[in-house]
Amino acid sequence: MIIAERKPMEEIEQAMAPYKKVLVAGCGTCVAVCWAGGEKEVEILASQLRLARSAEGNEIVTLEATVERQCEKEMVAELKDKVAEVEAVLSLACGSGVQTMAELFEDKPVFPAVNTTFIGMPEKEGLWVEMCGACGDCVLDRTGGICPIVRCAKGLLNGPCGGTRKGGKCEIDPEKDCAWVLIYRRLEKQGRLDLMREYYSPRNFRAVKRPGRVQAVKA
Amino acid sequence: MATPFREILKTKDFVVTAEVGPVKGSNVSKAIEHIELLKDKVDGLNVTDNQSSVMRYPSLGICLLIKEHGGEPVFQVTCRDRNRLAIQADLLFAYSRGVSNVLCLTGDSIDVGDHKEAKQVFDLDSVQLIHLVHTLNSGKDMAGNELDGGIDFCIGTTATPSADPLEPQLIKVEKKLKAGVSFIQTQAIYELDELKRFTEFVRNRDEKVKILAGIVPVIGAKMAAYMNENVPGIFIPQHLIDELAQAPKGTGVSKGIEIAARMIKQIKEEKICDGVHIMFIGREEKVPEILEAAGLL
Amino acid sequence: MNGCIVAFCCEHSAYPAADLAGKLRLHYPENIRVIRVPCAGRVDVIHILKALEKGAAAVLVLGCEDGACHHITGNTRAKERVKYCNMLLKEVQIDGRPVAMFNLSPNAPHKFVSAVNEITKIIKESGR
Amino acid sequence: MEPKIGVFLCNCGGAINNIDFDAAVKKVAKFPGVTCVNLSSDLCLEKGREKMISCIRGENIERVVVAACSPEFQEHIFRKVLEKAGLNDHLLSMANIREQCSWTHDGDVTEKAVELVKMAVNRVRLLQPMEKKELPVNREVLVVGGGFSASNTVLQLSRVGLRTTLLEKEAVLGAGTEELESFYGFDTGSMISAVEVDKNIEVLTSAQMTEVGGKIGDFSVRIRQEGGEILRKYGAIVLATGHQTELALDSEPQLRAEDEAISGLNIVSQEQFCCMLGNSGLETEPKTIGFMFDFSDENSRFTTLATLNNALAAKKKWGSEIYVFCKNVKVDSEGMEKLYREARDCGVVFLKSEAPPRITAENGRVKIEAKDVFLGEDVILACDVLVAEELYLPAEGAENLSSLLSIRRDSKGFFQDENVHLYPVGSEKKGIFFIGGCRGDLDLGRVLTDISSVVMKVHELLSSGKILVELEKVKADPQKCVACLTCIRVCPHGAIQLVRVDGSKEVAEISDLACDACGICAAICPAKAIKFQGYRDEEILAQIEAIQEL
Repeated sequence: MIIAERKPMEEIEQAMAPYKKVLVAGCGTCVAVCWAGGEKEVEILASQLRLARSAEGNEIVTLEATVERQCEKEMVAELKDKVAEVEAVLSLACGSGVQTMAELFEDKPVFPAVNTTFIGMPEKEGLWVEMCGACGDCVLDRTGGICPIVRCAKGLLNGPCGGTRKGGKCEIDPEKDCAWVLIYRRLEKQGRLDLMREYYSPRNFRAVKRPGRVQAVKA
Repeated sequence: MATPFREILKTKDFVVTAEVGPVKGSNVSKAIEHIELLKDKVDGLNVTDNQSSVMRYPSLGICLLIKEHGGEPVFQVTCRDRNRLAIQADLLFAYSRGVSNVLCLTGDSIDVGDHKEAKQVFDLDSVQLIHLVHTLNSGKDMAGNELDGGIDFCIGTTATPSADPLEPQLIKVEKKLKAGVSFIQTQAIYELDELKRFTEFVRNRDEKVKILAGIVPVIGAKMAAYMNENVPGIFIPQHLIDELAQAPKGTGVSKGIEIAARMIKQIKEEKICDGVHIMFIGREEKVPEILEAAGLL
Repeated sequence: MNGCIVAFCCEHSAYPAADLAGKLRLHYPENIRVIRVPCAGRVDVIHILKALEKGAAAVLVLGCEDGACHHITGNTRAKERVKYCNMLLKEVQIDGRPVAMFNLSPNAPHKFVSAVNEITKIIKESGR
Repeated sequence: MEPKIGVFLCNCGGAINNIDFDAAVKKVAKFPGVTCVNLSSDLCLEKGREKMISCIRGENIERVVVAACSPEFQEHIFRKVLEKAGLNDHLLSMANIREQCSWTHDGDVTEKAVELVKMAVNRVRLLQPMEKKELPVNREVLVVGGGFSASNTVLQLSRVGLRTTLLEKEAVLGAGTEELESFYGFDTGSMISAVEVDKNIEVLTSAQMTEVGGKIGDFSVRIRQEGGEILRKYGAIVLATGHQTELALDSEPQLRAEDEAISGLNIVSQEQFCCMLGNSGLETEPKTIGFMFDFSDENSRFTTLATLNNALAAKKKWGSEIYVFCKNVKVDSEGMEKLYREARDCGVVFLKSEAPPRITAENGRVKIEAKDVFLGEDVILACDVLVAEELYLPAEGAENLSSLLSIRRDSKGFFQDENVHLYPVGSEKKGIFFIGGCRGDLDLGRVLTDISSVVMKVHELLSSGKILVELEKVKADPQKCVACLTCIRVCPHGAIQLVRVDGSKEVAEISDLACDACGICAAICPAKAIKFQGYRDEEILAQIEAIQEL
């Protein structure tokens, strides 16, 4: 699922500085699951904003709302009246949610309150790690289900690089495992090391012509 | 004019190469000094390409200088800064100006360098780069188009014999050998039995390839601890660090040279591999001392 | 409610300790309002922030001693949330010290009184 | 439409003397929704309660606020009053104007008291009625383990009429109870046969649990036995998997003998020494025997007891010289003092030394050297047999058992996290209990009392076949839940599971039986889907709203 992280407060305060009345809009799906932009975070951010502004003696009125998914026009449309009442919208959704909101309400400035980071999964409660880079040309079949494109710092197809640290850790971060050492261990366990011995020619980096479009068959 | 590196590899039984590190700026006078000092003392002079992802004077520029001064340059190419178009263009330019040895590297990651927010390319990796040079050698570019005027590079690459775990590295070396390389210049070696195991591994797969052991002299225990922590691919064992710690204050450099020379002599006598590649970036002027101490001059 | 302290008291430790303080006629400042919760782990960040918004001078979260929480992880969760609140307040240049957590056991009324006195001292220091 | 609220103030028979109740009554009457305010001086007595009931019925009051002493003290009594008055007993909120207001501040505290009442009124206005129901529970109990504690538990459980299953990993019951037999004269043989013959007990030997699901009153356990796997349902699970011992010699470096010949010597554990005592066909009876304890493990009560018993038995049987090396002799449990004096009287020598003794070999016999505290010099002794100290460790299966039941373990690996609320036999999951060695508790006297407390607890839980719970006290709203699993990972009592709702959607479901009403999940839920009746966000924030000025 999409993982996001709340922006530093200075950025948000700066963005909201000129406004007296704003809508703080959350999204109930991915960003809620990773504790970045759900209903709980909307309440906390709104309260933090009000506290900050009243401390500066420049009160701010905040409306709060959370829709099921901010990347659906019909769902975002439900906020029509609330958006009409405010001068700006502070959206805690991922990038696509913020842009859906901005597209639907072009007369009002929309500001992101979170940074969308990656597609990932929870390693343990409260810690999410990157798993997929949405590269459009999946190689997981050849690497025992471990993606070298995003989990190897250099995205190598014929890894590992010469810089792996002791114990099979990544060159740039001793906390992170070298993806290719993980791939080696798993393929070895499955007795499919020939997959790693095979030479992989340079990747097609234009598999997805950015910005991507996926057209489903009109059933 | 120095004899081509390709010939040296065939004829000489103990090949010695060194490394010149370009400066961060356009003043090449120091580089010329180092070239003059080393060009007749070593069989080939490597030129690093933005080493440790730190922006410097381009490797190709220094290679041309070496050519002008009658030395034999080894052009190091990393995949971090240029995509496949730029690399192919650089190789054509290098060959056309007489640079005919290339060392194919993956390259350090941007995070260890001094431009930490740059976009890293890695369009290719070292194995793919070797295949690319072979394709160019055969007269075609990567997209299969005919070249008007081909090239013929002597191809080399690197390896890390002291990596932990070692097996994934050996799989990569195997891929490089299958792709076809003439010489291997390894990362810094400090345990000779690791080098022995590595050479044996390579020799049963490809007798012709020449293996040059990487020698990086360590000047002092603090420096050793720093390198272990921050320089990728460096694993200095504890016994060497203790030996360095005992060296009296101020004699760190000479102690480092003494250890390096001792290793080179042992490699030569026991014929562990086909030569050495001395990397003393920033203290190139000390390389002759090492060669002398190792009896190679 | 300027100058008032909102205290979330856990049913298993802080609330009985406060009662015991009353039974022993121990005195502590009057400007404290106790809200009874089943466990310190029930107190959420929004409760603390809303109390501050309402003008509370300080917010106290009082839970069981470490390792003696009736619900095993309730007090550690509460400590994390108080730390998170301090960070949220620091982010907006507001002194986070008046939001604090203290651990006590049901038979320690003196600890309840000393917690209230200490937070009163912090309020004076931070000038809220 | 605003619910009708009745406020009942009590001056506790004059014990609350610094509140101007008349002024308070006037102020409280003005709170929105309050229809009647009564002052009384004996709400907790029969008379006061009768008046309350008639007032509630008379004014048909829908919510009740009682401003008096601490809820810890009287809340359950006032809940019964509401029930008698025909009102759902959850619709009550108390204001503690005695312990936390009148008694802790001097001078007039009317204003604070009024504000406390206002907080209670704001909360009671939002309270919702709660339905109580008796949920059926499975009355069968699973006891894991085959040793002394397990067998005794099943016997006593069957005596109180509960059917049990005894699950033993080994092929035979009663492993490791020889020691107890000789010391305490327990006839373990008859105990085992009683277990086998009892109709309430089903014994499954060389069987192991592979999967445990469900919750109290409805645990589903998958058991693997000789290739076959069976799925069984149980109401409660009792773990009595015991402990294992390891000679302190090998693991403790400072106790290690200097030279390697030590392995061939006669160094035994307490249990092995016990068997030596038992078997009459011993070729050479040991002339001098050495014992050791209290060096590597501070609470050495169990080893002291075993040493004293073994020493006495050896003295009587072989009359050999016995030397005991120890840091000190701890005789703090029943009958130990008598045993210690008896041992000393019949000639057992106790040598106290700070550092653990050095053990070496000398022509086939064990040489022990230690610096005696009283003599102040080294004592050197060569003996035929040395009974070395043992380390008590959790049984090997403990690791996978704890992950199977997802139960925490303490720092040494024994079950039952060091949390006082779980003593003596509980675990953080309702319906799962531990007794005996697996809890690191080796003192037999205490194990016996624990067995009876487990039996009493299980009987109390399951014997009636149903448990009274408040339905949906803590509930996750399926519409709002995004199944992010945070509550499932966070719940300290493992009371939340992922369930499929109307075919496709998976949501979190909180079991009323297993939930211990702490509210940690309600606080952490990112979609604010979990409602905890009585402590919902609205009910807490309403109390904060009530705090006006001071």
